[in-house]
Amino acid sequence: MIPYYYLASVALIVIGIYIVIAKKNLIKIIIGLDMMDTGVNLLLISIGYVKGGTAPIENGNYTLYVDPIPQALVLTAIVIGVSVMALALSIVIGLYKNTGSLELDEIRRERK
Amino acid sequence: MDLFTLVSLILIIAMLIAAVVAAEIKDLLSAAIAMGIVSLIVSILFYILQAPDVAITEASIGAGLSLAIMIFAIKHTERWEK
Amino acid sequence: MIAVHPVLLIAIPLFFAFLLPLIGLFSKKVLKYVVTGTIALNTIIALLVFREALNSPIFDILGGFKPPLGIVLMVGPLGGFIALIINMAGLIISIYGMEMKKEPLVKYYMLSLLLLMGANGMVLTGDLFNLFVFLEVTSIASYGLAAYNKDLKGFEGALKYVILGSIGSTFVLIGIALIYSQLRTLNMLDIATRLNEMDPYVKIVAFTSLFLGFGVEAEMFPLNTWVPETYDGAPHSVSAMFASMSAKAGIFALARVIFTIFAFTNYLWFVVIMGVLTVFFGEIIAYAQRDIKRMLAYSSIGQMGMILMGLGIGTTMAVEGAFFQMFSHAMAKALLFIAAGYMIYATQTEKMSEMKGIGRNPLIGIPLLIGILSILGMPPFIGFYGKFYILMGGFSEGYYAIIALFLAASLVEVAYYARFIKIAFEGGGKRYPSPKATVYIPLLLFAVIIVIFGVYPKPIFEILSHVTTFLTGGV
Amino acid sequence: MKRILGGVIAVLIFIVLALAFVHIPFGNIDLAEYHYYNPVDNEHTQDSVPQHYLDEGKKETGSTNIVTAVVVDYRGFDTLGEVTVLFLASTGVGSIMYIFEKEKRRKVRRANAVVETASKLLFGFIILFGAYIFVHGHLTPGGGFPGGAVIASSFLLLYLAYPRFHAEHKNLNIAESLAGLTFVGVGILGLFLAGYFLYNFLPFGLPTYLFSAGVIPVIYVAVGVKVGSELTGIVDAMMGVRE
Repeated sequence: MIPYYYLASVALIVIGIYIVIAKKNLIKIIIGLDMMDTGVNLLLISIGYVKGGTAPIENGNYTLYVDPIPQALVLTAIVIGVSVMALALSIVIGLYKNTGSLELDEIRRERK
Repeated sequence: MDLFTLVSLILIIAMLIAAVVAAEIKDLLSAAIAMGIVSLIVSILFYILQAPDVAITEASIGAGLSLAIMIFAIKHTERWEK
Repeated sequence: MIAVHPVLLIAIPLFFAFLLPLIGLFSKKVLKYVVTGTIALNTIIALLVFREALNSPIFDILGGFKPPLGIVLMVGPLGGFIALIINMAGLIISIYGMEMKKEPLVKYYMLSLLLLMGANGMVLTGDLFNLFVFLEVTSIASYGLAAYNKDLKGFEGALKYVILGSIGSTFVLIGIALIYSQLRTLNMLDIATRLNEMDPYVKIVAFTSLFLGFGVEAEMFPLNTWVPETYDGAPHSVSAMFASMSAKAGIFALARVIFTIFAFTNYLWFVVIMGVLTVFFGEIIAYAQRDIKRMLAYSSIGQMGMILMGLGIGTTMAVEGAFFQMFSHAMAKALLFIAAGYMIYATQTEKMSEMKGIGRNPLIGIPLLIGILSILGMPPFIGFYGKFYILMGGFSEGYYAIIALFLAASLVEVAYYARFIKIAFEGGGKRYPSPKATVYIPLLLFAVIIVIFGVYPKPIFEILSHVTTFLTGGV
Repeated sequence: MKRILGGVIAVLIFIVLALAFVHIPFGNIDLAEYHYYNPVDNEHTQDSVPQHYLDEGKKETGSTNIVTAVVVDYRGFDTLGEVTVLFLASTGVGSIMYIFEKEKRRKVRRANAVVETASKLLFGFIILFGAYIFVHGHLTPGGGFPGGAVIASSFLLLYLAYPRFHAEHKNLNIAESLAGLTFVGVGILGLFLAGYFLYNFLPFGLPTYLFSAGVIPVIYVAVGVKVGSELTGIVDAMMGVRE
């Protein structure tokens, strides 16, 4: 059986991909990108989980810890995700100011 | 079924429902807020998975600030998807 | 002890990029000289690093922890060579970039320095996650630069790039997660040695994810729809940077994934097929283009496909050809984009049909001709060796059908460039303003490099003799 | 049409990834059983990377929080790249929003007196809280990134409470430049003093004390200031769009 955490994070990634491919609204597409990022982050953290382990902060009482590396990677990935999102949103605002629309097909028509 | 599994399953189901809402709803503001809820639930899941550092970061950056930025962007553009 | 630390190639641009806003507060005029000076310094360091890497691979340990505990930069002869190409192209393009007038200038210079830094990092790093971070640095700098013109075309191209780039980086991260979950390490050489501990199915999925992810930056077939619009909408100097810096870093990262990490030999046909599709797609659509920058962008896709094919064929000869092609494409495409920038400025249009007689001015015409002939693979220029070696490698492996497609695509390439040459050197055009020094100096420099190494390619072949170790999983 | 295509691709990717994750255990892992190979000395060890961090991290970096030790010390170079990514994002947003800023300011309704006073009072406390988070990054959960985000949120509060509020771009730029220079400077100093970029050259001190873990607190303060000013810059650029 596949653990449900993996299934949940893969489902988040896949919903994100679906949004990006199927939707035509730019803000929706960016929501989809953000969802993909969140899904991958959850995936990484679930990979690092150790049953019965505690957070990797050494206070002396525990001996079993979860894997610290995925947590470090996810810290990086979260910040990268928010950076990409901010930049993408500002590009969307720029497009809107130029065309007055958020729909991909209307923007394409505008250019011709 | 122990407490860990129960709580995780409930949260995961809530998260997936919020994700589907974010995908399908026509009101972009609601979609953005649903995305914020997904991030918030994910940050609780991080906490359950013993990653407090990441949970704090996801809650403040992923759920808080990125939602704020998204709302500004919606305010400067349009609220409804066609 | 190492005499020159490769990490300086990353630290110096970063330091000056952080310093630029402070300098910008005092004087905006010195900014361009600071940037060009920084890249010149970087090129010198790249040269020193490259000379050292020729003797033996350099491992630059960061933070004082032995890999795989800490991050390590590993520079082999080929990595040093590509880093040198990137810095050299960056230096010459930065001379052209001095012409940039559009505000906010400080941000333009910061973004272009950081694009250089990201490309350097992608080439030098020896850690898989670090490669992802530098991929993001490069691509986010590219998104900002692609939208720099702030018109409809620029925004549209940049948005397309953002969407595909984010999907690509998600796939890279999935691949890293899969590898990490089975090996609990992120160092490339560590992964390579312990690859057989992985489940075969997981291995293939991880490889595919990484391949698709880096394929976005390397302009591979189904993921390259961003290329024409982004190149078209970006400022001219930025298009030159994309073609010669970030695309080269992307394809080198791809080569690292294929050879250093996975050392696959039985899945390489997949790479060849993707490569040949890319070539075909690029060249055929390029023929139909009427705008010069779009044509160059599609032609760039075609060239990247050729490099990918060379990597996929996987014999020593073909991979040598692929690396040669990286060099020649970086030089010639940057030249052509800069020339295109001047031509668009002089004729006030992007339509090729209205550029009659633009090449009659020798300062533009001669470099333009050299660049085009090199792209087409004519003998005395560097483009010849790359194409020839890829072809020979394909023959020795028996990929006859693919070679036929490759030749057909090359013929199409000849056709559309010949059409352009005919227009450009036709008589009876208007009089055009003559180019400024910031335009013709970079053009001449690129042209000189193309001719010198075309006539005397021996040093390059000496460098490329290290391909054999690269193919067997060395640095 | 696009919906069907999207659905098909999504289901395909789901199946491929789900089949891959059948092979990966969840939770039942022994971190000590993955033995790494050291490519520089060319030796196969009996050590495992995550287990090494957990066992030796406190000794080798002086940080009680192992995640911080990994983020700032073992993989500090990634963090430098990450800070650069955020810097790039704020630069890019500023460069794109540049043309929209000069248009005239939008008229906003004033918030009421309660909100104004309360946010003025809270502002200092939120900044203090953010500073607490990043100063104690090596002892407790948290660190430069959440701390910086908290500081940015205090500015966000001011933006929402006072329609005329405007963070000075110059000061933000100076803050983020200086913080970035500190980070790179610490790295280069390590290169000169010990031969390794980003080497932890300060004394570690006693673990669990505030002044411990060498350069980790220095770097985390720089990261906190930088993240705070950059996120504020992004918020400012996004708010600054006038209609």
